[in-house]
Amino acid sequence: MTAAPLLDVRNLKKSYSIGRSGLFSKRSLKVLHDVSFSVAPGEVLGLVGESGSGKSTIGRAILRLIDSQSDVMRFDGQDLNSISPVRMRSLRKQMQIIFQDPYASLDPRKTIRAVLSEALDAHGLHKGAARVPRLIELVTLVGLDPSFLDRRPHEFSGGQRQRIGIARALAVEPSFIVCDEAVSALDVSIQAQVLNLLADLRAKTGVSLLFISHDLSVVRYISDRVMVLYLGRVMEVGPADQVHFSPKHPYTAALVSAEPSLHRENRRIRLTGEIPSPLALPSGCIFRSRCPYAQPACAETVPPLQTVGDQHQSACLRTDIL
Amino acid sequence: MLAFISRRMAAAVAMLLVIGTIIFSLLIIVPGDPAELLLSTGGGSASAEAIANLRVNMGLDKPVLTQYVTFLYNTARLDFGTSIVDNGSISSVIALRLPRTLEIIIAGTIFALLLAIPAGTAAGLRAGGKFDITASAINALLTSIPGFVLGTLFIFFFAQVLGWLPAGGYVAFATNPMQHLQMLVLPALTVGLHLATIVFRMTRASVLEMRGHDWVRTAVAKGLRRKRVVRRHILYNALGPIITVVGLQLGILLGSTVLVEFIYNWPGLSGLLVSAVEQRDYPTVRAVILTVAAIFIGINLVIDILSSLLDPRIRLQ
Amino acid sequence: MMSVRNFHKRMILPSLFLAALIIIPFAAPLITADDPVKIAVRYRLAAPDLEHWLGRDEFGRDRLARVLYGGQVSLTVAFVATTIACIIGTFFGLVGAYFRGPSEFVTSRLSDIVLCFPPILLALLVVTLFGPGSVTLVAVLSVLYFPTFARITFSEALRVTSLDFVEASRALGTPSYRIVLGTVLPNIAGPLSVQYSLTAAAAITIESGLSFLGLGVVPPAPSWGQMIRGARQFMNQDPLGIMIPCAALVLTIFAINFFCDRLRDTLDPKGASGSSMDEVSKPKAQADAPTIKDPDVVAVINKLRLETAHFGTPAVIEDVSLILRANQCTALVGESGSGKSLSSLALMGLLPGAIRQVGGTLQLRRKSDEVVDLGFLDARTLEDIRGNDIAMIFQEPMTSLNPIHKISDQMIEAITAHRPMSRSDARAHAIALLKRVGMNDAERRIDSYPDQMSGGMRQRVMIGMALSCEPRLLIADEPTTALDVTIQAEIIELLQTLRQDQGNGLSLLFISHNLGVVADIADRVAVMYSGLIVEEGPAAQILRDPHHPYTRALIESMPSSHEELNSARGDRLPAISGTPPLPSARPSGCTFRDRCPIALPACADIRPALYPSADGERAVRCLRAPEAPAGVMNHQTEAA
Amino acid sequence: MTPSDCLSPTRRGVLISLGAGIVAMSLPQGTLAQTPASVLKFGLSTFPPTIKPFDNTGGAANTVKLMLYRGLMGYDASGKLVTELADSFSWTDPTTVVFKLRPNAVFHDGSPVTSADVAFSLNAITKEGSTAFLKSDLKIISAVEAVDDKTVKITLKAPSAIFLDLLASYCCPVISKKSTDSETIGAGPFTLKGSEKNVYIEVARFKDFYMADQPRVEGIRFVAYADENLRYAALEAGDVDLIEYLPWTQFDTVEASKTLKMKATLGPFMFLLFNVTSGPFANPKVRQAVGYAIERQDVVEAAFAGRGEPLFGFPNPRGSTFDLADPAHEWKYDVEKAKALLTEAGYANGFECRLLATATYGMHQDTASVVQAYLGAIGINATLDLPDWGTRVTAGKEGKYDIAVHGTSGNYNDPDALWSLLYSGNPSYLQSFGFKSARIDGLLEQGRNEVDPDKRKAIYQQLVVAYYEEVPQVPLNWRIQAYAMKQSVEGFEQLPGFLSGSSGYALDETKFA
Repeated sequence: MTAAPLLDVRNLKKSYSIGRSGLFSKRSLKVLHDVSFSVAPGEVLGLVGESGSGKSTIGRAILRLIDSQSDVMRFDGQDLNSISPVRMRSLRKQMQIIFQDPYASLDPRKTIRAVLSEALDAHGLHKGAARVPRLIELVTLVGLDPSFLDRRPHEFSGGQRQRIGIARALAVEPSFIVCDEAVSALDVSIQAQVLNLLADLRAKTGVSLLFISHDLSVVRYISDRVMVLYLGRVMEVGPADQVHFSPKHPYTAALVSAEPSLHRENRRIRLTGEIPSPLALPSGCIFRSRCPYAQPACAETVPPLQTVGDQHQSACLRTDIL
Repeated sequence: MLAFISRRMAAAVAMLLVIGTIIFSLLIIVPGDPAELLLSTGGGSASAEAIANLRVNMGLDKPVLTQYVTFLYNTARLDFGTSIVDNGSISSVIALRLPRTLEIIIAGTIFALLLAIPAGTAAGLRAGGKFDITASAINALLTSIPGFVLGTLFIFFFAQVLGWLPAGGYVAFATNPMQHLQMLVLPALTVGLHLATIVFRMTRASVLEMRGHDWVRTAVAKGLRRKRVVRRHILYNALGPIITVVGLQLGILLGSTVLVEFIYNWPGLSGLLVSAVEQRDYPTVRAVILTVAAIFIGINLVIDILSSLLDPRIRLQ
Repeated sequence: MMSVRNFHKRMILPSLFLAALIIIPFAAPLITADDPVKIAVRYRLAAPDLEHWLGRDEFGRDRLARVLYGGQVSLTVAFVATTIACIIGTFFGLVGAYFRGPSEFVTSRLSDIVLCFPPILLALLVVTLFGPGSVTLVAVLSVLYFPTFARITFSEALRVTSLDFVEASRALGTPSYRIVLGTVLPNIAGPLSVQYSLTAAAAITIESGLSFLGLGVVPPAPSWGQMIRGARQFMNQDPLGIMIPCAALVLTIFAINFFCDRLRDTLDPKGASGSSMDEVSKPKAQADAPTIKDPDVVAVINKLRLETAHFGTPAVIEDVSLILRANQCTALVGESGSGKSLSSLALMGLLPGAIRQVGGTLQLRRKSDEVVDLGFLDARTLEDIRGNDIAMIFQEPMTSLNPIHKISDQMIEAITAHRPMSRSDARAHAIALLKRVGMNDAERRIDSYPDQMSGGMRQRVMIGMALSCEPRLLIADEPTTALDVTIQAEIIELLQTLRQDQGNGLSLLFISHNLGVVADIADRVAVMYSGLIVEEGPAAQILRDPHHPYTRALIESMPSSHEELNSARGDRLPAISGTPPLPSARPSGCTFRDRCPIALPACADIRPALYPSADGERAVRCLRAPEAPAGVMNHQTEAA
Repeated sequence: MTPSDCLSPTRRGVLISLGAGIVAMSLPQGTLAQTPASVLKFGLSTFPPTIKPFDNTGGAANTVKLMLYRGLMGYDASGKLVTELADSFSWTDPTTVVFKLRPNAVFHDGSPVTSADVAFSLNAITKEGSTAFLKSDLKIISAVEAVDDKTVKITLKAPSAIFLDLLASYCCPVISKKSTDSETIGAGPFTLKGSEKNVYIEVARFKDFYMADQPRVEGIRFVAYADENLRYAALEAGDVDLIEYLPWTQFDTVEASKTLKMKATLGPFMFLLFNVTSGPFANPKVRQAVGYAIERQDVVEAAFAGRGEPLFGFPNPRGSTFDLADPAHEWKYDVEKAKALLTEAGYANGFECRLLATATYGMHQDTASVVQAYLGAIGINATLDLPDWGTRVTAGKEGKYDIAVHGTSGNYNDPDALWSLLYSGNPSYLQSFGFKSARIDGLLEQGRNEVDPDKRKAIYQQLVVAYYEEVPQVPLNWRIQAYAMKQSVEGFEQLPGFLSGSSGYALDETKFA
């Protein structure tokens, strides 16, 4: 990465207070522990992890849809930690999100025209006569027919809805989109179509993506770099193919090996035990309770991200294994 | 659980304080002078001097702030004081009356539950079927008959035309159990029928909802007998919402038995409040409202505890 | 989702009814020329005549006029009060839910306090305070009812606010007030309007109740409650007097309730006249079906055809035939809506009531080796078979277990349903089962509730429960779809092991959309597309060398099939265009031809049969497959 | 017992076992036994707020008080003044009266009724801080002397024509000097047996009552039925034997009934009050106009189901010794005259005003409805104000109205009974707000202190004229007050006229057939 990063996040933390245990004391649940990463202009960063890993939380924290704490959070040179609400609102033009559930992400009561117009209205774009051509352009861009504009979401299939969601995100011509499990709910044949669409858009508009998914193959295919999360911590980050084909972290290796595949002969790395409760995380390396390679030392220190290759980092003490 | 209960108790006390204050202030601005009223019951008139003397006897000559502080202080000691009209102990009157109102409500509730839960379950299980359509239609009609209309009609038919039951009134159970129960029938029925319509709706909806859950399919797939599926996996799960609704209704009923008590001349708590308001018996009004509010809050607490006992998801939180 | 047409149809009657009852009072001047307050004491309690259709009341006023104008008053008071309550309550609820924090506190505490005052008592106090009259009534009723609106709005808005589309609006930078008014509000309009009607009905009741007590509308203005109060004295002499306002009151409240019920049913798909539990559609009996001869075969689905219960609708399953053998895992693969789950539910006798079996047979070899045709069994016998001879695991482990019963209870009831044994024996058996499905510390965890377990653990419980009576056939309907990959791998592995361990030769019917998973577990694969099996055969052959273009496309679409491709390098996935057709929009001929890259004109004319391969091991439903007999092709080509 | 009475418990039993079931089934049938037949069940219109002997807290309270307490004087069933605790009395001069007490009169605690008790009681009424109803009236007493144990001499400050009537009042009983604030000891025909606030009061026969053959029932159970329809329903259903304030709408039914009967009298009367401090009603002509504007028969018809008589002028009570009829000074229904008077007063086009009544009492509300209609006919647009009784009283006292409907009765059948309604020295919500007439006040004083019947009649004849000319109130109608009872109840009589409220005296002789 030569250019200055479009998005730079250092030590992102997030915790929820979950009720009270006594009359006064509050308990809190940490879902993100010091996550740091950056996204270059035009880059696709894949974010992989199982449920509870905090990947969606990262996406929403960056978009400031939820509160979070971080040492640095800069987007396009602007400090998101100190930005005024007014500036943030206009900055939203540059950062967008595509959701997982194509059914929940569209207001069932609004026509596609209204959905897309809302995006344009929010930033005063393409007013008056310029509006209709822009709407047509948007639906065409995502491979839909302009005649669909006056229909409501329930008239569309899941794949079509996801395209509408993409069109909404693209309406404001953002430079960065969070794709939060954007293809997970789709059937395989539709998923491929949408992935191709995203790939095309990326080529055409140079938009950066934070691509969140639990599906490693999808992430590998779409991303430049992949970041692997486990219980709110970064386990490994590196170029997509490298992370996928020669993972340096036992967790990544286990994930990849667990993935069902038609062609690869799977030699599954067995994980022991269950995912620990976020309320009672193991000391040291949080993966050690399930790690087949865990040593007593793993319990003592939280392994830092260490460089293990070109742009490739892994948070594992046992660099000797993989 | 203990922490939860103590927190709720603290909130309840705070709420009762607010409610007490609201009532106190309301009563100050309500027109009408208890002393004058008492001495002009039935259309007579009393001398200004007599009225003034009575006001002193009632303690109404003291400054409002003093009255308020006394009220708070006494209430905090759970001492409701005495009625300014007849100097009777308010606590004992409430202790006498409350069980009667509760009696109607409980008898009505038992009636409602016995009638509405089986009917609602049957209707929910066969939603859209003949029974459901008939029962729902009858239910909708019954819901639409206000309690006072129903009560009026009941008295007309059962007491005046048929002479089966007393038109109203009250005899203590200890004095004459049979007569007591006879007098209980119509008020309880009036309260119960209305509650039954609500419980029926809730049961039906709840059963309908529970019926669609995956675990019901699991239970059927396990090869359980239909009865067991209905009882253990539909009705038992549906109980939570039903209890919540019944509990909420019990609280509301506590106050809205006014019309029923009025129509049947049943000397319950509402009647006490109505006459206390009429007589501007401030301490009694405050005491009754605080009691009702406290019970309402108490019922809510009990419901929450009950629901958590029924549903481990709430308990485990 | 309810169609628009259906919505209208269901709402027509209640809407007309309600509209009539609301309009009639306000059309009073057109109906009667009489003045509702004009006293003519000389004619008091006069019987109905031509001029005064309903007679006269105790002041000699025309009853028709009074009941009509009284309706105006009652309705106006009720609706104005409800509207005010609705506006105030909705405001508080929206603000509380959207902005949370202190506004949430204010909203909820305010509602709590008002709700603590019993409604009629509060009304009584306020009426005493301000004196009776319509304005007081409206004020009282508004105060009484706004907390309910606040609560409903609050909880509904909270629900809606957490939905993705509201998040999307926020992400777009739409100002808060526009989100609240333009997005949140319309989406809670359903429950609100139901509450509105309910409240209006309640308000009419309370209004009349208060008027009945003399605390409501001030005479001589008529109101129904007041008419009842007046007529009550003459109930004996003149029952008509009390019947009229009572009827008007009851009818109006009924109309509102009726409307409200329908509205709720219409807005809430669950409440709609949906299938009832007892309407589980029965398997169909087919007298002349051949019975299973092969002792290895556990179950046979033969030419199954399912339709929705509506007359004249297309088949959701057109033709599915499957032979399930002992010690074999058959995978049924397809995208959503292809009909794979329905096929398996049919085998359990669990088809939803809205679906009917119109053709084909379902046969099963019980543990006793008796072969039964499900269509000939009564409900009781089906209950005996379920969980005993066939067991099933579902997709969503989070919802498939009853959250309010302990695992132990749910397992024990499954065991004792088919095996007479004591509770403690059943419990011991359940613990053994849990251990067998790989649950550590089973003795302790058997007494936990489902919510205390992770998804993987619950799925293990489900599997343990399914195996509790050692069924011949285990149906696993997308058992790993909801699970994380690592857990998925464990569950698949577990199923593999169990299948080998089971003494009586378990047959596994594995339903999945994920070909990767299928490759891991299945011996045979059947691929479904739009209600038809399009390809069937040994898993290894089909996944390595698919003959049907759809099977091929499925495999090709998976990114995992293309480990060399990366979008960063501008690569595209070989995707197929279009979407699977709905049953009502299947193309003629081959149902896949619209999306098929190798379709011929002939594909539009003929719906191919499942052509078996020469060795009989596999079959495919495609004119262009190697299995397709040349004759068919030629014949059709000529015809075209 | 009538056949239906015998039948009903069984039929009720059937329904019980059908309806409330379970508990009822397990009870022995014997518990069905009713209260002994010789206990009279009396349906009261309201529960006595208090039964303090000297306070006036309404008709129901007064009836109950008459059961427990008696004074020196009383009335018989025909309304004639008779001695109660007094055996005899004699006026030694116009301001001195000497009472001999009955030798056998004893209080409920067994102690004899003595002169000291009489002095104690009269003093309790007139003492400082007393809330007694008759406090101001009895200020006329200058001294009470106990001549001996059974002889009392009362000296008055001035002659009084109505002093004995005052002593016969239910608010002037003789109570034992041992009485305390919490316990009052009376000498009435019954003793208090039990009570529950707002529900019932039960009294039992006092065996040492000075009239040996009275009372004739073992006890009386007073049950309050605030709702008049329910009160009647209770009588019809046999729950009670006797009710007060039979609703007017049920008169016909009772008259036609074979099982029920009633005793009625033209007692209380309805009238209109005015706020004369400002506005149109400050002008007597306008008040006069109102007097002419109302068709009183319609009030009788609509508010009292025809059970009453129009009242056109001074409300001289039935049973009064004077005939004060004076057709020249009465308001007949005459719209033209009413309009003319309005025009004369400068209100030819009418005006707006507030008509105060109360929703608590149906007759007030109904009367107001009719009055409102007739006022409308002469251009006075009255808006009804129907607060609850408490607010009504305050509004009346504070003059928050233009016209007000009211109805009441006096305490004895003498024109002087109107004192509290007309005498401006003691303003209350019963009087037109701000009304003050030296002429009327003077005539009232004269009448009260004049003992010569002829002179008194002349004075009251002048009062009739003054009443018509100054219009302190506009009378509307006499209303019939009725007690209804089972046929089996004998000996009960309604006392005539203003004494209707003292009908409790007649319970002494009430018995079951």
